[in-house]
Amino acid sequence: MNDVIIFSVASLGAIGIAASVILYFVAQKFKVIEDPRIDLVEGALPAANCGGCGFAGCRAFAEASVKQAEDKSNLEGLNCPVGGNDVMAQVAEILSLTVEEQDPLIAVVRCNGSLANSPKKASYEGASSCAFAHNLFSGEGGCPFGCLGLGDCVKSCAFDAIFINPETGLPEVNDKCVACGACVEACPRDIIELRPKGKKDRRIFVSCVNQEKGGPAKKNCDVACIGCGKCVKVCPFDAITLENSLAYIDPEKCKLCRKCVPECPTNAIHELNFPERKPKLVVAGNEEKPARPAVKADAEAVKIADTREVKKGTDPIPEEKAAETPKSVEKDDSASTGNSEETREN
Amino acid sequence: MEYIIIIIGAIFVNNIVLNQFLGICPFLGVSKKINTAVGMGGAVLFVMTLATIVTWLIQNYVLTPLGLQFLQTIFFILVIASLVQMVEIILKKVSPSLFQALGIFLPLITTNCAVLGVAILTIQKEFSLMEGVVYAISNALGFALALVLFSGLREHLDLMEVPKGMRGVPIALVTAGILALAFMGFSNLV
Amino acid sequence: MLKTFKLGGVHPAENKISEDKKIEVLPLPKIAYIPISQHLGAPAKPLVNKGDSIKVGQQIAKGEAFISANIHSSVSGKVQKIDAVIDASGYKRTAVVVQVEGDEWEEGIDKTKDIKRDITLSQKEIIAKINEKGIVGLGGATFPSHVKLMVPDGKKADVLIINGVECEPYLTSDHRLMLEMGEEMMIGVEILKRALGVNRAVIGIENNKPDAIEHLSKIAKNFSGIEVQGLKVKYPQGAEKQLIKAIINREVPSGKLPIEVGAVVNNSGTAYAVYEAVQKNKPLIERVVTITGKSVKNPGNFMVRIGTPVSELIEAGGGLPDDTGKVISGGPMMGKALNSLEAPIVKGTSGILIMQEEEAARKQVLNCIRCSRCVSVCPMGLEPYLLEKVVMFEDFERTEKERVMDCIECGSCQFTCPANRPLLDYIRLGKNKVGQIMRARAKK
Amino acid sequence: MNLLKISGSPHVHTDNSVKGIMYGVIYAMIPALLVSIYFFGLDAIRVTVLSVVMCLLVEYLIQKYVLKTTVTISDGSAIITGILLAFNVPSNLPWHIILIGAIVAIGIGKMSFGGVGKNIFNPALVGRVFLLISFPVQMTSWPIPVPLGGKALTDAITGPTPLGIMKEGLSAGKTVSEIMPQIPDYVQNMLVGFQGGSLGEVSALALLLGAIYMLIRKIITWHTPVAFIGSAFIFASILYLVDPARFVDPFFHMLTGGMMLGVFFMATDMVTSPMSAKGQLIFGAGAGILTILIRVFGAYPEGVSFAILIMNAFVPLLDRGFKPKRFGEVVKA
Amino acid sequence: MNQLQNFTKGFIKDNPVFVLLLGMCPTLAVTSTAINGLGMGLATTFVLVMSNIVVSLIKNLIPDKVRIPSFIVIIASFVTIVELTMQAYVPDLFDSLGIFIPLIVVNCIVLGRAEAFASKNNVVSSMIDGLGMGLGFAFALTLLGTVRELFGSGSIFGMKFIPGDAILVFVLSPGAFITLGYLIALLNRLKKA
Amino acid sequence: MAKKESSFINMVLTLFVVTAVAALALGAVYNATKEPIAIAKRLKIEKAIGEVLPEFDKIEEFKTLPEGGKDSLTFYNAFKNGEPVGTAVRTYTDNGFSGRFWIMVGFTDGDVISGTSVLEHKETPGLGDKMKTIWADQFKGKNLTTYKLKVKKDGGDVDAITAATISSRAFCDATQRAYNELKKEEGQ
Ligand SMILES: Cc1cc2nc3c(=O)[nH]c(=O)nc-3n(C[C@H](O)[C@H](O)[C@H](O)COP(=O)(O)O)c2cc1C
Ligand SMILES: Cc1cc2nc3c(=O)[nH]c(=O)nc-3n(C[C@H](O)[C@H](O)[C@H](O)COP(=O)(O)O)c2cc1C
Ligand SMILES: Cc1cc2nc3c(=O)[nH]c(=O)nc-3n(C[C@H](O)[C@H](O)[C@H](O)COP(=O)(O)O)c2cc1C
Ligand SMILES: Cc1cc2nc3c(=O)[nH]c(=O)nc-3n(C[C@H](O)[C@H](O)[C@H](O)CO)c2cc1C
Ligand code: SF4
Ligand code: SF4
Ligand code: SF4
Ligand code: SF4
Ligand code: FES
Repeated sequence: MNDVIIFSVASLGAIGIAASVILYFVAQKFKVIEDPRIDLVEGALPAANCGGCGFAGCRAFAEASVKQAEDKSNLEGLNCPVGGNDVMAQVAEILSLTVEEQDPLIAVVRCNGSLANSPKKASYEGASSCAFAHNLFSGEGGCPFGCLGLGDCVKSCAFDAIFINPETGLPEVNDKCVACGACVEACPRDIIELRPKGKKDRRIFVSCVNQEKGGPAKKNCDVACIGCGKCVKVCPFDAITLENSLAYIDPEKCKLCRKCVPECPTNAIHELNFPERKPKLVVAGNEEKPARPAVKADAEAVKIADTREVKKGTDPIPEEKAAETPKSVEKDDSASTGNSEETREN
Repeated sequence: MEYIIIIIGAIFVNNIVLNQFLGICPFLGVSKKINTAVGMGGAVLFVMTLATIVTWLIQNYVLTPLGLQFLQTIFFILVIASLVQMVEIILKKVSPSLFQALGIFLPLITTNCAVLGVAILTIQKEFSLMEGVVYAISNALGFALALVLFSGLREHLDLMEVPKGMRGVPIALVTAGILALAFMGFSNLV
Repeated sequence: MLKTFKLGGVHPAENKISEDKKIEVLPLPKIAYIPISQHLGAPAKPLVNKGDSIKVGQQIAKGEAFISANIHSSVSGKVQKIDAVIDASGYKRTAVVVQVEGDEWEEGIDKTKDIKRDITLSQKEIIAKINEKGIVGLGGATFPSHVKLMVPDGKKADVLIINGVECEPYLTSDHRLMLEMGEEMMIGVEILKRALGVNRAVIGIENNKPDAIEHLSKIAKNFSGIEVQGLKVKYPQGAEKQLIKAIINREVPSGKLPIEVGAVVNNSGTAYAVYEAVQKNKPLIERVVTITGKSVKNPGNFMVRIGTPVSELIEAGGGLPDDTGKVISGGPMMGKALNSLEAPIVKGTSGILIMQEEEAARKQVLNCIRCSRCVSVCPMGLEPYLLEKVVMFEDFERTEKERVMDCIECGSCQFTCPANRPLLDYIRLGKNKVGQIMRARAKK
Repeated sequence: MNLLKISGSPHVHTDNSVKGIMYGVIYAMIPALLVSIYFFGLDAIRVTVLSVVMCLLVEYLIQKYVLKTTVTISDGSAIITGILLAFNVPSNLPWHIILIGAIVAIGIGKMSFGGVGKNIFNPALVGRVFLLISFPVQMTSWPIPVPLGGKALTDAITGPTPLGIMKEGLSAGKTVSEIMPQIPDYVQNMLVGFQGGSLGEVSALALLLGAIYMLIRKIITWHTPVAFIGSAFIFASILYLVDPARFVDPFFHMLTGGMMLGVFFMATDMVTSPMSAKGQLIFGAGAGILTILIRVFGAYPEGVSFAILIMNAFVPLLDRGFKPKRFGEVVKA
Repeated sequence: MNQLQNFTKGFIKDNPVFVLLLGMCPTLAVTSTAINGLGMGLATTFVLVMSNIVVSLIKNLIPDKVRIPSFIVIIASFVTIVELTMQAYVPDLFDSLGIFIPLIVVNCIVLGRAEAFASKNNVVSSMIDGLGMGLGFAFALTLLGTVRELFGSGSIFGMKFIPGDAILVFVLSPGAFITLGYLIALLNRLKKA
Repeated sequence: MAKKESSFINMVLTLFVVTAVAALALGAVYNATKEPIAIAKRLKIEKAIGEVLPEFDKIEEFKTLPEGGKDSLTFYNAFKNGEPVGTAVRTYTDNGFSGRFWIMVGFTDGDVISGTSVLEHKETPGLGDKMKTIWADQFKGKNLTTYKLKVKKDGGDVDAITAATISSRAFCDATQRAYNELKKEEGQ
C-alpha cells in the first residue's frame, strides 16, 4: 500500500520538477523582443488556449488584440468566449482603449429628397447597391447629390440603427445608433454625417448636400438648399457658411437659436425635438415661402424629423472636435463632375 | 495488413472528429479559413505522433511496472503540456519557418482532447509502439482531413447568405452532422 | 474559312433591323451641346468664350494631357454658354452650348464626296494630323487614336486589325459605313498601316454581314497587305482581345495591351474618320449613328453632328414609341441606359436603341444555382458568380485575386444567367473598388 | 409615357431560367417513373406523389413561416428532390417515414442553408441516407417488381436486391460464381427494369434515356457522368482482374443499384457539384471510386449515395483548386 | 445578488455549451441518452467546483510561470479522483462515459474558469462560479441528451414511451451535431425574442 | 499576500510541491477505492455468470488462449455444494460491426447453452445492441451437438437481428469459440 504512494509521489514529483525546469527555460528563451503589452494581454486572458476566439491560442489572440488596437484603436470583432466581457474589458484597459468620455454623436441623414419632394424621373433596376447606382447615374429623383435609397448605409450598420422608410425612400436613424460611422463610410454620396446629439437631443442642420446652383437644384427637389444665403445672414453666431451653393451649419458654433429655420425659402433646414414654435414666427416664415408645395414639404419634413430622432440624452455641445465639413470641392463645377465621370468610366 | 486496417479505420471509418468526437473545439474553432486549417492539421500531426510515442513509453516503462495506472491521466497531460512547450522552443530555434507554419498552433493543441484522447486510446487498444505511432498518424490525418474539408465548406457558406438564425455555429454544426452522415458510408470498411 | 475565338461567348438574337437602311443625313440641331470630354482620359480645355461666333470644324477645346483629345465644333453659330449640362447618366458635365446659325465651315476642310487616294503625309505627320483633328476610337472606348498609334519604345506592332465585327445586336452603323464608304475606309486603313509602320492589316467582319465581306474583299484587291477575314457570329467577338485571338490566334496577356502581342486594333469607323482627317482635313465632328428598336417606326442609320440631342435623332426615327421602357446609347449588351433624352450625341455614340417595356424589364433575381453557365460563357475565363459574391461581401482582396480587372464588361455572364443575377453590376462595382485600391497602392 | 428604366448593361437576357432547367430534369425523369409504375404499380405512384407533395409542403411551410421569405416552390427544385427521394426508397415505405425523409431532405438538407442553390449536400441524398441509417429495416426490404397486372400488386413480396444478394453471399464466404445463379440474367433484367430495388433503380435504360435528354438540352455536361462511370468501371475491373471469385465483374456494378440514377441525376446536381470541368472530372472520379469501395468493402451493399455525399463535401476545395482556364494565361508562361 | 448572478450566468447567458461552445467533445459524444449527459455534467461540475476552490485558495502561492502546469495538475488530480470513485461506485455509468471522463482534464471550460475566475477571486465566489458553470454545462448536456434520446430511442431517462423503432440517427454521431446545431439556433431565437 | 516571483527555485519548488501533494492525495484515494473497484469488477462478472448459469456458490477460474485468437478466454467453473453446475465462458469476437465485443456464455451438461450475457460492446445502439435483449433468449437450452450456431441466411438455426446480421453472426462466432475451447479443455 505504501509502495503505491511512494511511487506516486516520487514519479509525479520527478515529472513536476522536469516540467518546471523545461518551463523555466521556455520562459528564458521566450524573451524575444516583443511588444510587452502582448504579455500583459496574454496574462489577462484565461490561458485556456481553446481556440474559441478563432485564433491559434491565447497568445495569438493577444497579438491580434495589440495589433488591432494599434491599427484601428478598437477591439471590434475580437472576443474571448471563455473570459467574456470582464476579460475583454481588462484587455481594453491594458491597451488603454477605455472609451474616452466623448460627447455623444449620432448619424444624421442630410437629404430630404423623399419620394414626395423629389419625385421619380426614372426607374432603376439592378443591383441593390448605392455604390453601383452612384457610378451608373444621378438617381431616380434626378438629384446628383441626393440619397439613392438603396440602403448601403443600412447594410453597413451592425446595430440595426438605420433603415429605409418605405414611404419616403430615405434612411432614418434611431436611438440604437452608436455613432460607429460605418454608414458614413458606406454612403457613396457623403450624405450621412456624425453630428453631436445636442442638448436635449436637439439638433439643427441643413438637410441637403446639393452643390448645384439654385435653379438646377430646385428642378429636381422641392426642398433643396438653393444657396440663397439668407440663413447665413440671419445667424447671429456665424455658425453657417455657404460654399458651392450649399449652406452648412457648424454644430460647434450653432447655439440652437432657430433663427435660420423659418428663414429658409425651401425648408431645407431641419430642427429636431424643439417645442412648438410660437404661431407668429410660423406665419412669418410661411409668408416668405413659395406657394403650396413647400408648405406640404414642410409638414412632411417635420413629421419625418419627429419619427426619425428619439429624444434621449442631454449633453453639452462639444468643444474639442471640429465638426467635419462636407467633403467639399474646391475645384470648379467641371472638375467635380469630371471626377464623377471618371469613376464611372473605370 | 494490420497497419492498413489501422490507417483506414482511423481516417475514414472511425474518424476522430466525425465519429469519435475528439478535438471538436478546434474543429469548430479553427476551421474558418482553409489556410489555418491546413496549418492546424500539420501541427496536430506533429504533436499527436510525438505525444503518443512519449506517453506510450511512460505507460509501458513507468506506470505499468510501478502499478501506477491510475495516474495515467495526470501523467499524460503533464507530459503532453511540457512536451508541447519544449517543441515550441526547439522549433523556434531550429526552424523559424516551420515555426511560422505550425508553431503558432502549438499552444492550442495542449488543451485539445484529441491528443490526450489518442494517447489514452493507444494504451487502451494495447497497441505496440509501432502500431501506436501509425494509429496516431492516421488519427491526425483523419483530423486534418475533416478540418480541411470543413474549412472549405465554411468558407463556401460564408459566401452564401444562410438564414439569419442559422448563421455561424448552428449551420456549421448541421454541416458537420451531414458530413458525419456521409462518413457513415465508410462503416465497417475494414 | 471562318474563324472565331475559343473561350466562352454567347449568341444573343441579332435583331439587325436597320441593316438595309442607307445612311441619311440628320438635319442640324437648333442648339448643339458639345461636351469637352468625349474621350477616355483628361477632359479638354475650352478655347472659346461665351458669345463667340464659331464655324463648323473650328477647334473649341484642346486636349492638353497625354491621353486626351481635341474637340471641334460640329456646327456654326454663337456660343451661348459654357456650362454644366446634363449628360446621359443624369450627371452634369461641362459642355460648349452653341446656338446654331447656318452651316458655315472652317476654311481648308474638303466637304466634297470626292475620294482622295494619294497619301502624301509621312508617318509623323499622319499621327500629328490625327491628334490635331481630335480622332478617337469609335468602337466604344473612345480612346484617343493618336496615342494608340504611338507604339511605345521596345514594343513593335506587326499587324493592324480593323474591327468591323459589330457583334452587338441591333447596331448597324459600322455595317452601313463599310458598305457605303468602303473605299474611303480602306484608304483610312492604308493610312493607319503607314502610321503604325506595319505592312499587314486584317479587317475582321462577322458572317452575318456577307455583303460587307464581299464588298470589302473586292476593294481590298486594290490594296496590298490588306485582307478581309470572315468570322463566325459570336458575341463578344468585337472585343479587341477576342478579335486578336480569333484572327491571329494570339492571346493578350492578362492586364496587358494588344501591343504586347504586336497587334493594334481599330474600329472601321475610326479608319473612316482617319481618312477624312488626313485626306480631307476634316475633324471628327460627325459620325454614323443607328436609331433602332422593335417599336421604332422608322429605324435607320444617320450621319449625325456631334452635340445633337438624342431626342432629335429619335424624332428622325419616328418619335418615341408609347411602349418605351429603356433608351440605350449603344447596343443592348454593352450600351448605357439613358437617363435624359436631352443628352447630346457624342463621339462614342454608335447607336440609340429604344427597347420595349417588357423587353427591357429585368427579371426577378433568384438564388444562384451554381449552374456554371456564367463561367462557361465568360470570354475571359473568369468566374462571374464568384466575383459577384466576393464583391457583395466586400472581400476586395479576393476580388482582385480572382482577376476582376480582366473582365471586359461584355455582359455575357449576366445575359446568360438563368437566375437573372445582376452579375455584371457587382463586377463593375468590384472593378471600381479594386481600381481605387490599386491606384492607392500605386501612389504609395 | 412610363418612366425610363435605368440599369447597367446588359439590357437583354436569354430565355434560360431556373424553372426551365428544373422542369427539364423533371421531364427527364418521366421514363424512369413510368417504368417503376409499370413494375411496382400503385405503390410507385403512392410513394412518388407522397414524397413530392411532402417536399413541396415542407418547403412551403418553412419559407412562409420560418424564414418568412418569398415562396419559391414553383421553381421545381423541390419537385426534383421529391421525385429523387422517392426513387431512392423501396416502394412499400410507410408514409410517416417518407414524411421524415422529406423533412430531413428539405428542412435540414436544403432550407437550413437558405434554400435552392445554397445547400452543400444533395438534399435528396441527405434525406435518403438519413432514412437508411435511421430505418435500416424498412429501407432495405425491397418489394420484388412484378409487371403491371401481376398478382403482387396488392401484397408485394420482399426480397433482396442483386447487390444485397451479392454482398450477403460474399460475406458468407461464397464465391461470385456460386452466387450469380441467384441473380437471374441480370444484364437484361436490369437494363429493362426487372430488378428488385428502389423505385428509380429498376431500369438503367429508362434512366439513360432521361440522361440523353438532359445532355441534349445542355442541362448537364458529360464530365461528371463520364468520370463517375469510368472510374467506377476501371476500379471494379482492377478488382475483378485481381480475384474474379471475390469480386464481381464491372458490368454488374454498372447496371445494378443506384449507379445510373446517381450518376446522371444526383451527381450532376449543379448546386452540389463543382463548377469547372476539371473539378467535375475529379468529383466524378472520386465518387466512382468511393462507390465501388463502399460496395465491395463496406457494410452497405450500395455506396452511390454515400459516395456522392462525401464528394459533395469536397466541392468547395475543388472549386478553389481548379479554376477555369483564364484568358491570357498561357502567353504569360 | 451578485453571487446569484454569478451562479445563474452559466445557465443561459454564458452557457458553456450553447454560448461559449466549449467542451464540445463530451457534449456531443456522451449525450446519446439523458442519463449519460447528466452523469457527465455532474462529473464535470465536481471537477470544476473543486479545482476552482483549490485554485482560489492557493492562487498566491503559485508563481506565474508555472501557474498553468500547477492548475493542470490540480485539475488532473480531481479528474482522477472522479475516475476512481465512479469506477468504484457507478461502474456502468463509468463504462458508458468511457474515455471522456479522463478527458475532463482538457475540457477548456475547466482550465478556463480556473484561470479566468478562480485565480482572481475568493473562495466563495470561485465555488459559486464553478457550480454555476458546471450546472450550466450539466443542464446543456442533459437537455441535449434528452432530445437525442427522445428522438433516437423513443425514451427519456430510459423510460420508453414511444413504442417501436425510433429515428436511429439521433443517437449516432450525425444526430449529435445536428441536434446541437438546431438547439443553438433555437436558443438564439428565443433569446432574441 | 503578494504573488510569488517566478524565480527558478520557486518554480521548481512549487511544481514539485503541487505534484507531490497531488500524488499523495491520489495515492490515498487510490488505496481507498482499490477495494470497491475490485469488488465492483467482481460483482459485474458474478452478476454475468449468475445470468448465464444456474445457482452456484463457488467459482474456479482459469484462462486459455484460443487457437488463432488474439486474446484469452476466461473459464469459470461453477459449483454448488461441491457439485459442478456448469461452466461460464467469457468470450469475444472480432467480427462485430464495430470490432471486438465480449460476451459471457454459460454451458451446462457440456453442450447445452444455459444463457448468454453481453459484457462489453460498441455495436450500434438500436441495431447491434439488440443482442442484449430477449433476442439472445433463443440460445437458451440449445444443445450445440445438434443446434447449428449460424444465422439462417448462412444456413444455420439462428434468427438474426433484423438489419444487424453482422452483429448476430459475430455473436454466434463468439459463442462458437467458447464452445470449441470448452470442448478442447474437456478433452484434455
Ligand atoms: C489607360 C489606357 C492606356 C492605353 N494605352 C494604350 C497604348 O499605349 N497603346 C495602345 O495601342 N492602346 C492603348 N490603350 C487602348 C486599349 O488598348 C484599347 O484599345 C482601348 O481601351 C479600347 O478598347 P476596347 O474598346 O476594347 O475597350 C490604352 C487604354 C487605356 C485605358
Ligand atoms: C465586349 C466588347 C465588344 C466590343 N464590340 C465591338 C464591336 O463590335 N465593334 C467594334 O468596333 N469595337 C468593339 N469593341 C471595342 C473594341 O474592343 C476596341 O476597343 C475597338 O475595336 C478599338 O478600336 P477603336 O479604338 O478604333 O475604337 C468591343 C469591346 C468590347 C469590350
Ligand atoms: C450507423 C450504422 C450502424 C450499424 N450498426 C450495425 C450493427 O451494430 N450491427 C450490425 O450487424 N449491422 C449494423 N449496421 C449495418 C446495416 O444495418 C446493414 O444493413 C446490415 O449489416 C446488413 O443488413 P441485414 O442485417 O438486414 O442483412 C449498421 C449500419 C449503420 C449505418
Ligand atoms: C441536373 C440536376 C440534378 C439534380 N439533382 C438533384 C438531386 O440529386 N437531389 C436533389 O435534391 N435535387 C436535385 N436537383 C434539384 C436542385 O438542384 C436541388 O434541389 C438543389 O440542390 C436545391 O438547392 C437537381 C437539379 C438539376 C438541374
Ligand atoms: S452605421 Fe453606425 S453611425 Fe451609422 S446608424 Fe448604424 S450605428 Fe449609427
Ligand atoms: S444615405 Fe447614402 S448609402 Fe444610404 S441609401 Fe442614401 S445613398 Fe445609399
Ligand atoms: S462581363 Fe466580365 S465576367 Fe461577365 S462574361 Fe464578360 S468578361 Fe466575363
Ligand atoms: S449563371 Fe447565374 S445561376 Fe448559373 S452559376 Fe452563374 S450566377 Fe449562378
Ligand atoms: S472538448 Fe474541446 S477539443 Fe474536445
